[in-house]
Amino acid sequence: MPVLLKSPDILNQITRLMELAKSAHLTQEEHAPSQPKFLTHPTTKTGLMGWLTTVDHKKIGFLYGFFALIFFIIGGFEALLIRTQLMVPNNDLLTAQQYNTLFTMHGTTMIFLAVMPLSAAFFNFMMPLQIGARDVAFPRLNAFSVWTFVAGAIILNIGWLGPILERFGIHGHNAPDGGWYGYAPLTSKNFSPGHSIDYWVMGLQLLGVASIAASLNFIVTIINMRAPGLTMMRLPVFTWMALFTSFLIVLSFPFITIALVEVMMDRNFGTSFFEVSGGGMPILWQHLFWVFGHPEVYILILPAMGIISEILPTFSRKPLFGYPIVVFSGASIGFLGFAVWSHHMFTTGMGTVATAAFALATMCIAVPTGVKIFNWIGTLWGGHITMRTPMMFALGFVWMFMIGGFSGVMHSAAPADAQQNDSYFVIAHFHYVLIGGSIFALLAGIQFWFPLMFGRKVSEFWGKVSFWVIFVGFNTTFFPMHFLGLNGMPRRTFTYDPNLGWNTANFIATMGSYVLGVGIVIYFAVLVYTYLKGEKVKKDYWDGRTLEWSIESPPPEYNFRVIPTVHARDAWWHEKHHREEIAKENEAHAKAEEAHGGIHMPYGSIWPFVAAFGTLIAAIGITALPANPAPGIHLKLGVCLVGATVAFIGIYFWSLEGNEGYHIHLDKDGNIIGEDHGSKH
Amino acid sequence: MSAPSHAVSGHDHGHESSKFQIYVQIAMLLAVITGIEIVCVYLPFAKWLVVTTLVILSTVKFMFVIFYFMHLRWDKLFCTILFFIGLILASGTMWALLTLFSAEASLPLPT
Amino acid sequence: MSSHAASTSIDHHHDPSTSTGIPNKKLLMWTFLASDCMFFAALISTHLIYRLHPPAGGLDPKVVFSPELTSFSTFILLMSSLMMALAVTAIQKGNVKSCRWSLLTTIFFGMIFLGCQVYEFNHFVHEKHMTISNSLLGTTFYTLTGTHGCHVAIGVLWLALMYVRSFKVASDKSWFSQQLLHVVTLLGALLLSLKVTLGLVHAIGTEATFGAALGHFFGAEFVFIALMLIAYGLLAFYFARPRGTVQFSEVNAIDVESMGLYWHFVDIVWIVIFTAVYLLEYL
Amino acid sequence: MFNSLPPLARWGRAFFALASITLLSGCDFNFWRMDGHQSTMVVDGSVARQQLEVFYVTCWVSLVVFVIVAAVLAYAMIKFRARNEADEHAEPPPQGHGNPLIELGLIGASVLSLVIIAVPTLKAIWSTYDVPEAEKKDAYEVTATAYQWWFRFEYPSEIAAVNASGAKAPVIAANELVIPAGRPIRINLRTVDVIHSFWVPKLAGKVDMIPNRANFIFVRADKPGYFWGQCAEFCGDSHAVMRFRVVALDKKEFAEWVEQQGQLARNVAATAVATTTTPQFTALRKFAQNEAGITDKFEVNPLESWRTKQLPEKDENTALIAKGRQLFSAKTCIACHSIRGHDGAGVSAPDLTHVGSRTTIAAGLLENNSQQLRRWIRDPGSVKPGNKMAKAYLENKISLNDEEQVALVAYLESLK
Ligand code: HEA
Ligand code: HEA
Ligand code: HEC
Ligand code: CUA
Ligand SMILES: [Cu+2]
Repeated sequence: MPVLLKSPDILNQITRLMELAKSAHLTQEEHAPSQPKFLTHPTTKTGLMGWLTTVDHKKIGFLYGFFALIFFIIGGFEALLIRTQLMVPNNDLLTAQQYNTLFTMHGTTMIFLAVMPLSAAFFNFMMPLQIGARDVAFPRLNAFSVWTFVAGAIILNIGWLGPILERFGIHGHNAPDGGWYGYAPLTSKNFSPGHSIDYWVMGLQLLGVASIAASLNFIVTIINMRAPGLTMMRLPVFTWMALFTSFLIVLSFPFITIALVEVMMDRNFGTSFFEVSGGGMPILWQHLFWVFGHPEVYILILPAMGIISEILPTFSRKPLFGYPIVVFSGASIGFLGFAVWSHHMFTTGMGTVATAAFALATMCIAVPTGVKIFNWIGTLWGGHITMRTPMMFALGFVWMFMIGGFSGVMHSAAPADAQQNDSYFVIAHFHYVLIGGSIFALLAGIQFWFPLMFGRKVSEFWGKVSFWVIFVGFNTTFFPMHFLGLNGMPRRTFTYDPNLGWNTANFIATMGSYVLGVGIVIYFAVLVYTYLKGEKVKKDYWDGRTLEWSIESPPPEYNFRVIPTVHARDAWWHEKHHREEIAKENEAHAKAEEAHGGIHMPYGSIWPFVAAFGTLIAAIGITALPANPAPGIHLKLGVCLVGATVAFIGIYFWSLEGNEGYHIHLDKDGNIIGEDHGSKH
Repeated sequence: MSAPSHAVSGHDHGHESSKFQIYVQIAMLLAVITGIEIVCVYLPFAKWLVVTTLVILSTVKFMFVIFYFMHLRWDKLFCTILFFIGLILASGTMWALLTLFSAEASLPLPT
Repeated sequence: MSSHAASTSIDHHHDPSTSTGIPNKKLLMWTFLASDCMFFAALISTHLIYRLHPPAGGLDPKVVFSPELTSFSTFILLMSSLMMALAVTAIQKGNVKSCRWSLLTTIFFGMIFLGCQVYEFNHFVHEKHMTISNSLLGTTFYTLTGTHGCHVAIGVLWLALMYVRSFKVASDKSWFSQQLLHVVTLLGALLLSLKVTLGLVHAIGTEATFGAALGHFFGAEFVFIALMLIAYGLLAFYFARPRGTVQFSEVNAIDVESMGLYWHFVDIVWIVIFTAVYLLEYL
Repeated sequence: MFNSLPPLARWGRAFFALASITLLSGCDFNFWRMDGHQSTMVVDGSVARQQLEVFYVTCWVSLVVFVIVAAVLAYAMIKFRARNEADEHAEPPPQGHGNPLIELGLIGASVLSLVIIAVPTLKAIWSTYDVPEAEKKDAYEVTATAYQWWFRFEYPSEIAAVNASGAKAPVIAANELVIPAGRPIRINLRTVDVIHSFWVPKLAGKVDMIPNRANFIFVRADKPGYFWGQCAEFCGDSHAVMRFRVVALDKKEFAEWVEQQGQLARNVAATAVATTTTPQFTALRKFAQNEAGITDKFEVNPLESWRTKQLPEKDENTALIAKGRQLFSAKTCIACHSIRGHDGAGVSAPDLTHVGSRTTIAAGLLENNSQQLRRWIRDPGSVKPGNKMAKAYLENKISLNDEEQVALVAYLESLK
């Protein structure tokens, strides 16, 4: 404050100073202890600091989306290398080691660094808007999740630096190469002596922490932060699926966390969880992994189904057919998903009874999934279907997912699966559900919500072109793989002989993947162009049905000028058809809110970032540093300790910071006319 | 498990002060059950009987802690449901795993 | 949330600012505990599976375990749960003093439990020759009980921070450094106590007579005892001295309650472990 | 059924037509015929046949359901499509919310279709699991043990002498499993390191070989034949090239084979001391990385190729063979390999007592001829990355010059 005195315009300054002193005095009394400098709330909203300290769910959603898309491209690039190697028999483009690394990283990247965070991006961005909330329940926890996710992604990929380290005489560093489900005992020190598996273990561990933290947040948000009148049975289906997905994450990730801890202990502390010499049973890993792994695949598809359940009604201009049943089937898919894990282990010799039980349980899942398909068709039935790009992708999803689902049912017949397991038939199955399913839906979602997120619209023509190229490329790539699998081609093979009848199909698949790649490039090129130069649009571009469309695009930081009151299932659609009453209601609420001191906004915070950064340091200590030679172990432990301390400091300061925020005041059109940082809460 | 506390509003913590008694009683009960459990183990009864008794007794302890110490009894039913989703899934998975590993096909190689 | 001030009454089972009336923090904690169930399900399954199919020539847990110690620490943990429950009721009534005492007792019991565990592990490793790597029993046992022990340790840390937090005085400019020192002193006192107690137990175990044990103990642990006493002195007379109205009241009940939920959960996990890991072995 | 291509796969064909001319020289068209050596659709074993039948059930049910659902979907997409601007901006359709009866009906129909799949599935789970009770007596037992990256086959019921002093043990072979045709075979599946999987698609689906687990598989070959197998669980660097063969023989031929395998390694008397003769050999041609090790000639009638392999080569260079035998000890091959009756008692590598009688080496990867044998022993690492033998070469500093390679090859080929 004394600085102000040096200012030339003395008179002006003195009055301001007095005002400031007054208000400072006031706040002093209200919640007195002055924060130490590092505990003052950051207020920057722009630039690097703005991003690092943000707690705004939309910005965090954007961060998730940004990283996810980058990793999608990376994972796709890895896939293209895989396909190129397999284009012709006995190809020598890649060595066995490189190839194994590529498919491991491709699978892990796509699942954990592309599809999951992309879903999380939509949960973050859209879910609070759909439930009429101004933020998630724990904004800083949300920031912690995204940064821990980034830390995990770094750890997972850091092994790519191996060849560079090699130049400096540092050996044993490599990107993970044990397959995305890393079966023990191949992951033991014995069979994978380098650091690659450590990167995989710790990377997944951090991603698990991030996912669980984020999901806890989503669960609380959906259950507790709904706008008045928004009962559970009025929730948009996407939000329902976000809820189920979060539950699946919270309940399934612990199993892989423990399994990974056990691998880590086997590798570093001489335990014998999966060490045969000490009596361990490697099969246990498979159970622990798939108890997580199967729910995981539903974690990948449920958000996609949620997106589809938003798009189809919007473009049919009709509510979702059989809403309660769709919701209920989502729940049963999630629940049944915990009872079928051993269908990935039909060939492990479980015995007849166990095999039969899991085969039947697996078949049961086709019923609730079928219900969804039927209800989507029911939604189209009698509608006014407008074929816009998002709708194209959504319909593409229904078709492709169905095919993938049917090959899933073929797997569930255990005796047939004995032939299909670990062959390209499985590869075909899961790419149909993962690309034809998850990715198509996510691409549809991006197209659908782009006008809302950025206030610009994607060119219909180029959108449709990208759809068709992707659609054709995708089918050309993966349809032949069914034949390859049935014709006996095993997966995870870097080379094959020309005499087995696989040449043609592989060649077609590779060509298809190039077309697919071109399609993806077109898709993203169009998005980037639209982001920069696209035509601006007003709010509610698609004539939407749910609350996110009731606000400006791009959404203001406070989301809703007035927290909406919900009267029916498709709240915004309802509002559009009952404009007057609702406008009146909203004005009343706006007044009430202003009387209470304006809109409460949470302050940003750097501490979640610091905490996540600490976990990164610790993880680097655990994974990258050698235990030998002699002083190694101390350095390793030291770095871990430093990381843990940094993480602890982050969390401690975050808790000291308190959860106060500031208030903003709006005029009638939603422009910010004032902010006050004085008051608590 | 519905919330009787709603009726009792404001500073009238009538039922709250009696909680002290409840808590102490339950703690004693838990200690006693633990004692019984320890004794049980040494009783010369059939194995299945002792195991069943132990499982039941621990479950009773478990339930007392979550419903009283953790207030589920006084909280919204939803909290109970929420926790039981995890609890049931966890016990179910554990049961399934133990059963799977007891199947003949899953026995480890004889050494 | 919690935009309503403390002046009006607080209903601790209902938070009007949320859709369900359950406070956000409580919901978060319950969801986390549901998740934690799965963590322990994985660990306990691993342990039991290997107990059902032990490798030939493995250690016999009957020889290794000692039921007395475990029963004792089980009892201690149950009592700590009681104190925790009392702490929550106290703060819900706005009784900060009583809450502090209950918290301290909970911390105390928690430390005893940890002490027992450290002693137990030490004993198993050195006397019973069961290490984490020399047998499958050791592998699964230490991992399971160790993970539980980590939960307890985190709980103790959290309790300690909460205890210190309850001294935050409104008008104090140096609250941050005060608080930091307070935390460090408290944790120091706890660790020193642990060290000293284990030293005493060790002395009693090695020396023939009680007198000799005491002599040995004071000789070996003199510095630590002194430091410990200083720390306790500081805690009792310096940090806990009255300094004005504290910023800790009924409003914070939800924080204490969430912490309590965590602590009780750690207790019920132990109930399961006690039966499944220890007792069943004695059949 | 696979002749009626979905339209998209036809697109694939178009692509193929465009580029195949330049890129694919030796391409064949059994992509649609699905009758490759590892086909699961054209099978020769009873277990594989049952599995195939289950597959057809699932396939047909799926296809029928798919066609129905897809037809309705397509109809809805076309019928209710907004055709023009006016359509798009027309009053929204009635906001109906669902129809419980339809829903229940569809759920019922789905359950019914699943039952159609479930019944044969359950039946086959039991019938493919193990040798049927009635045939247990007749069943033949073999033990297959997987190593990174090869297979060892042991015949517990065939006991034979393992050395000159007459000690007895079960017959052991590697990488080529010879079984009697027509009989049920129960193969015990073991592994010494990581998880592998035993898969001979034409005979049966796979069963994994898991450490500390006593798995087994039941197979039966309909008639004598030669089958391609492949490790089907990712097991490290060279998983892709961990292959093997199964040869099914009729009763008499099988007995002969067992008889021959029971013999100690064949002795070829040296007519002269090797050092004085200059060996005649063709130069080793250069092999590209990953180059196929199987020739077309071999393909024509593999079972016949196998039979020829059982007989000694025509003009054996006895001097060379003797030198090879020396080298086999001198170059420490014996540390890992054993040749019953000759030197060597190593157990960590394939038994080479009758290596000359196998059609392939290096776990089904290379045809067993002098070129490929030389390619292998010269630099095993270039054929199978990470392979233990290559590691031994590095550690024991083994290097073989041309002459030594040829001698060793001659020796190995003589081991019938
Ligand atoms: C998005 C992810 C996703 C989804 C949704 C699914 C859905 C299903 N999956 Fe899939 N699956 C994977 C991802 C997914 N899967 C992955 C990644 C793997 C491989 C992992 C690895 O090994 O690396 C895998 C592997 C896999 C296996 C193991 C194969 C093996 O390795 O041997 C099995 C076996 O049963 C299986 C079954 C199923 C079934 C029955 C469904 C069902 O949910 C499908 C249900 C849908 C339908 C059936 C279509 C619509 C329904 C109707 C129109 C109603 C009428 C239908 C009938 C009556 C049949 N999957
Ligand atoms: C959501 C998950 C997901 C997605 C989206 C994909 C997408 C793709 N995947 Fe797959 N895949 C898996 C999950 C996924 N995959 C998993 C889990 C495995 C198993 C791994 C394991 O066995 O451990 C697997 C395995 C796998 C294999 C088997 C490898 C093997 O077993 O040996 C193959 C082979 O064809 C393959 C191909 C592809 C292709 C061509 C795509 C394409 O759809 C990719 C499309 C995207 C692009 C093409 C990106 C576009 C970017 C660019 C064009 C920029 C490129 C720049 C240049 C060209 C310079 N994948
Ligand atoms: C580790 C010790 C080791 C040493 C030393 C060794 N080998 Fe091998 N050898 C192996 C292993 C392991 C294989 C199986 C490789 C595979 O197929 O994956 C093998 C395979 C072979 C095969 C193919 C066998 C078959 O049936 O597939 C031949 C032939 C062979 N070795 C010859 C030799 C000769 C000649 C030498 C000495 C110059 C030698 N080996 C030294 C380990 C060794
Ligand atoms: Cu062995 Cu793959
Ligand atoms: Cu699955």
